[in-house]
Amino acid sequence: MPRREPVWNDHAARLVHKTVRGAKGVLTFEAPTLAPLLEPGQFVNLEVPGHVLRRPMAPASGGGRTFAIVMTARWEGTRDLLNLPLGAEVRVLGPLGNTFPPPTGRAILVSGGSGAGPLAYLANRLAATGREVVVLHGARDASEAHLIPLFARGGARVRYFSEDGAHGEQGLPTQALPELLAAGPATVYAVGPEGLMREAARLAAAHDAPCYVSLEAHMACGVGACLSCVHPTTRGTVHLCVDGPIFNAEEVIWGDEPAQH
Amino acid sequence: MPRREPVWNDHAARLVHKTVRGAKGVLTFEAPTLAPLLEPGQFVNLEVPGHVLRRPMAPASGGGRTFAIVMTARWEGTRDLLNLPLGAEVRVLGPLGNTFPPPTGRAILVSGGSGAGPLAYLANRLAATGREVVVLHGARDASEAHLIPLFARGGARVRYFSEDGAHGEQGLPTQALPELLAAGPATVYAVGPEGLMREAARLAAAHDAPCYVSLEAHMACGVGACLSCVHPTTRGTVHLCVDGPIFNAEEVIWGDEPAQH
Amino acid sequence: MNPLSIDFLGVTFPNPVVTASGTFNFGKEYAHLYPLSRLGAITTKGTSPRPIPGAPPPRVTETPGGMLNAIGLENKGVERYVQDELPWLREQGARVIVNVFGDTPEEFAYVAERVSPFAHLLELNLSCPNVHGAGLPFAHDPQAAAEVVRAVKDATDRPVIVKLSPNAPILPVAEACEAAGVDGFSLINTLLGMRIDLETRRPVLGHKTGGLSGPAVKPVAVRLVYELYRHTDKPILGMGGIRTVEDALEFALAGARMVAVGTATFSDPFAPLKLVEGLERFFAGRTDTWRDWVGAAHR
Amino acid sequence: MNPLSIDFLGVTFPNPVVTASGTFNFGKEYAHLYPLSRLGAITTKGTSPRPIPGAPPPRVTETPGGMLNAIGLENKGVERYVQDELPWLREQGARVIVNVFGDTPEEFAYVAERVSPFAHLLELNLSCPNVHGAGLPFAHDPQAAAEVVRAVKDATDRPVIVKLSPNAPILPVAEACEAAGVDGFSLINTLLGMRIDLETRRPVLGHKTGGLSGPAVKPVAVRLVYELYRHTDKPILGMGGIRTVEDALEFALAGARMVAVGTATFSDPFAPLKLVEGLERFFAGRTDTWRDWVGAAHR
Ligand SMILES: Cc1cc2nc3c(=O)[nH]c(=O)nc-3n(C[C@H](O)[C@H](O)[C@H](O)COP(=O)(O)OP(=O)(O)OC[C@H]3O[C@@H](n4cnc5c(N)ncnc54)[C@H](O)[C@@H]3O)c2cc1C
Ligand SMILES: Cc1cc2nc3c(=O)[nH]c(=O)nc-3n(C[C@H](O)[C@H](O)[C@H](O)COP(=O)(O)OP(=O)(O)OC[C@H]3O[C@@H](n4cnc5c(N)ncnc54)[C@H](O)[C@@H]3O)c2cc1C
Ligand SMILES: Cc1cc2nc3c(=O)[nH]c(=O)nc-3n(C[C@H](O)[C@H](O)[C@H](O)COP(=O)(O)O)c2cc1C
Ligand SMILES: Cc1cc2nc3c(=O)[nH]c(=O)nc-3n(C[C@H](O)[C@H](O)[C@H](O)COP(=O)(O)O)c2cc1C
Ligand code: FES
Ligand code: FES
Repeated sequence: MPRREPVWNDHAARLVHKTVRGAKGVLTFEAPTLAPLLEPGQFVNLEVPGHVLRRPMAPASGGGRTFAIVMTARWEGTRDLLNLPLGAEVRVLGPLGNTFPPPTGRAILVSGGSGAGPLAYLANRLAATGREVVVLHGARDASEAHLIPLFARGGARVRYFSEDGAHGEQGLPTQALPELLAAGPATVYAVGPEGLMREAARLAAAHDAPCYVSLEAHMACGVGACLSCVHPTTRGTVHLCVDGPIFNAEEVIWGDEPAQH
Repeated sequence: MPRREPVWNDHAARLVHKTVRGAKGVLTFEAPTLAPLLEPGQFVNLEVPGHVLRRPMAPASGGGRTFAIVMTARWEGTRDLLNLPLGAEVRVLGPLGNTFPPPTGRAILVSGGSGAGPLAYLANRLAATGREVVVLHGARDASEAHLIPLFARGGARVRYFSEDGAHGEQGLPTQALPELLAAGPATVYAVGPEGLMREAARLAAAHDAPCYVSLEAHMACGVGACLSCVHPTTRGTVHLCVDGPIFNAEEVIWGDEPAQH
Repeated sequence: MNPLSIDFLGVTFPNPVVTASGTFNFGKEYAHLYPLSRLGAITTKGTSPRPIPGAPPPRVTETPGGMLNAIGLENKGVERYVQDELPWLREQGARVIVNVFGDTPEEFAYVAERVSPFAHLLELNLSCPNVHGAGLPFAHDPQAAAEVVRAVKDATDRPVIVKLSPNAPILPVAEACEAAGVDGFSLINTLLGMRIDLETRRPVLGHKTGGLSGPAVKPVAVRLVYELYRHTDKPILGMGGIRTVEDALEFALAGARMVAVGTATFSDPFAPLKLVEGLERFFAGRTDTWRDWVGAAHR
Repeated sequence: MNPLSIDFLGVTFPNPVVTASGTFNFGKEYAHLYPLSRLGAITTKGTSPRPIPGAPPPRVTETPGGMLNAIGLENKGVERYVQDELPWLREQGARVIVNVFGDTPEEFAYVAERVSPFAHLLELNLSCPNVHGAGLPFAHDPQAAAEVVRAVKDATDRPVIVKLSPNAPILPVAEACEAAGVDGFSLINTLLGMRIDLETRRPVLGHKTGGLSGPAVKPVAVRLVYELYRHTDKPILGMGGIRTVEDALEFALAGARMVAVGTATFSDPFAPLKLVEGLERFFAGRTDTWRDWVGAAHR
């Protein structure tokens, strides 16, 4: 995926809506100068008041006056972000990074955890253009029902999976892939925990289907200046914030694989 | 003034009202467990969200469900305090420190800057018990009109002074002292910049009138544990948070006087 | 079985949470809030043979995420404390770590001897100036530090820990103290810093420089605890910016067997108690114990 | 008269605000936001003779009031930079401080010579390990530091400043460098720290330890600038947690002739520009100048 020329800026955003369920939630920001520019797969670097570093998040919607993010609170920064009061104003760097390439054939989206954000955006964008889109979203339990409205916006067909069977089908979203891939040409987009992305990539490769994934790294600048967000690939070490975060799964070197030089 | 037994605790308080004029303001907190305990002259140690240390402030009212503070924003902590949104909840240590002793004769209160807080409280308390109270409040210019409602609550006679004459009489509040002191037995209470307190103390001494002042020091704990808030007095070094902040002016050693050992 | 119980140099503490020296005085100020025996131990304010008036004010000021202090070792001298404060503190059922300092190894030894009857452990503050050694702190001179340890070990039968300063390389000092027979370590003391007042154009603190403490120094402290743990088998009391259960566990992983809460007590006087309660809740639902976390980042 | 104009080693800078090495790369990433010539100068990312791949990820993490980084000196090697980046940066009208490092004094000298045509000043990063000296950083060994300075001074006609590390006593290093002919100093580089992940139970950073920067370290930096100013007549470029006009003035009072903005650029990419604009507004209404504040806490 080619680098984009820098078009990002630091935009004002105001928290106008939020749904919180325990440590998870969806936050919607009004950001009239930024939201129209955001493409699926790109990310923003969000100011969290009181924190020195911003937090990278991949929008779950955009194009209009607002963008949403699907988030999981991990440590203090994301906890404070989830606790942000309605009406709070923050600065947001964006749009950052590259976008998902268009699909060949049907689009199969494999989503786990906060991968739901960028994939919901992609699903709705593709479905709006009349593409055939299937979303396979996996969760551990029933705690992610708050995501349903996100996916429901477009016309994508969405199948939910949960490990305990409490929400949708029982099992992992990747289990539905072989059948779908066998049914004809398709492009796989997988975003979620590394295990999920690797398994989706493996199955896609077995069916000669292209597979795109979104990688994560700890980031400081988000724009290529600090050299913190490295990841090994078959074409050498890349900086995720400008060379990614979206990669063709073929070129990704995963956690326990030896890096190539 | 004798030390008090520790009765302080860490109380919840909610900002329910504020008047801000530039860098100055009056903040009113609802604190039903703390406010009833506060006596004029005492102080509280206020949490400022995002700050490691609390900030000592001497209430301008108390006794009921709320207490007010008159404040001036200096650096970041007080700036953030003044910017606290209505409804914010903070923790407040109190009541801390000693109180103003009762007056002999009339009470003459000489106030400058944020000395207005504790002296407004004292004025209203004394006036309510039928004491004759005169308040002399000094400001640089007209920027302190927001204090009028504070003093107006009780029945004290209040005279405003400003250096430029824009608010009340022109000049310093201490200029009215000699005449008032000559008129009969009185007790002087002076709280404000050191120069003001020293001048009030000098004039009171010249008329054999007792004079009480409130001293300030940088504080960490506010309760006697950190030994940070020292001040020299004729009876040795004291810790303002537990030995004060109210002192008989006679025993205070001021800034450029040699400390006694 | 109490999952927080921890043995430290032969003393069994009900939990690993200690107050840091100088931030809790001798405990009296906080005793009406909660029983001092609820904490693992109280470390008392640094004590010297004779009273010391301390530094000129201002003595504290805030910095981003931390604070500076230059109290100048103010204390009333050991006699007052063995009369009034230490017996009282023991009566509360508290476990007591007495923080000791002096101008010379002999002064350290003198104070150590006087306070030993009341102390579960002695903590030697080596950040004070060595008056016979060019005025540099003992913590900057491994040989001087070792002399202090030898003198104190001869004067007491209590376990002795040395408090290390982050302003000088810690390993040479730690090694010299081990060779001299020290029983354990605590760290970190404060990092030297300064704040300048834009109005007066002078350093804010009366002493000009002061010691930085609070959350800001936590990563420096964790790094030093981690580094020390790799070089010694002696137990470590860790501190520097600890307030939450997460903070305490991070120090445990790095190698701290016990942890002290200092500056956080100024943010919230209940901080040490809340940390005990928080750790109790954390381990209530688990099968492992505090002990299992100690040094786990090295395994 | 521009009240922010400042002479530093014979170069006149329109204002004292510089970007800190490693936080602004070679400027290209930010050039579409504001003209780089608006800043006093750009300090470029540390450059070595050959490309260095750097440390394993994660390379950054946040801490209270600060951040840790262990980039591991990743850079593309001096050839790439003299081809692409440095000429471009000069074309922008920016003043350029090139941050240089190497494994040996010779490597420092080689890079210094290659970049000199593009540099207004050279800044030597002595926090990198001295491969012929037990792997300790040059900044921990005054003699090794002095050798680097001598080698570089022979290889360039540009003014040379040495960047001091807060992890070792600075005065011996500063003295040795002065004797070796250094022209000025910058400080502070980052303080060594660590954060441990409670889930993995391992240090967060791939390199385990990292360098602490940001507001948390400001008091340590101010103290070291103040201390160095009392011991040298050479000009000082101060840094460590600077973001606001107040921060910059505090460093000026301590003795910094120029100031660098590092971590604040991650909080806000406009931070360096905003500082220039803030200082312009501050001095617009005054009769004194930035120059009058430099070292004023000592007068
Ligand atoms: C391109 C991209 C898109 C992302 N999109 C989303 C999203 O839509 N929803 C969502 O919930 N999360 C998303 N993440 C992950 C999210 O950024 C981290 O969970 C978050 O930064 C952790 O912050 P913290 O304060 O909880 O953790 P802390 O560990 O306290 O954060 C400290 C530092 O570490 C960094 N960090 C820690 N963990 C991660 C991580 N897993 N990935 C990146 N940086 C990390 C933080 O940015 C911060 O700089 C995305 C990450 C990237 C790189
Ligand atoms: C007993 C007492 C009562 C007070 N009552 C009031 C009041 O009613 N209204 C009011 O506006 N101010 C009052 N003050 C002063 C007020 O506490 C300081 O202005 C405030 O702490 C400064 O905080 P800052 O964040 O602006 O300054 P900073 O300098 O950023 O604060 C840093 C540290 O220095 C301490 N500090 C700085 N200046 C002072 C100072 N002048 N006095 C004490 N500590 C200081 C702060 O507490 C803090 O710990 C009182 C002080 C004391 C001791
Ligand atoms: C006000 C204050 C006074 C202190 N006095 C002492 C002391 O007397 N002896 C000592 O060894 N350490 C002293 N310290 C250092 C603390 O015990 C502790 O090592 C340091 O503050 C780091 O922990 P913290 O970040 O939790 O505060 C003092 C610290 C503060 C803030
Ligand atoms: C991500 C990052 C990379 C850095 N890289 C370098 C470097 O290559 N060379 C160097 O001398 N200093 C480097 N530094 C140190 C900074 O230049 C600066 O000295 C330090 O961060 C303190 O300033 P600050 O608190 O404003 O960031 C780096 C700092 C950070 C945060
Ligand atoms: S986050 Fe700074 S280079 Fe990618
Ligand atoms: S403020 Fe701590 S002793 Fe007074």
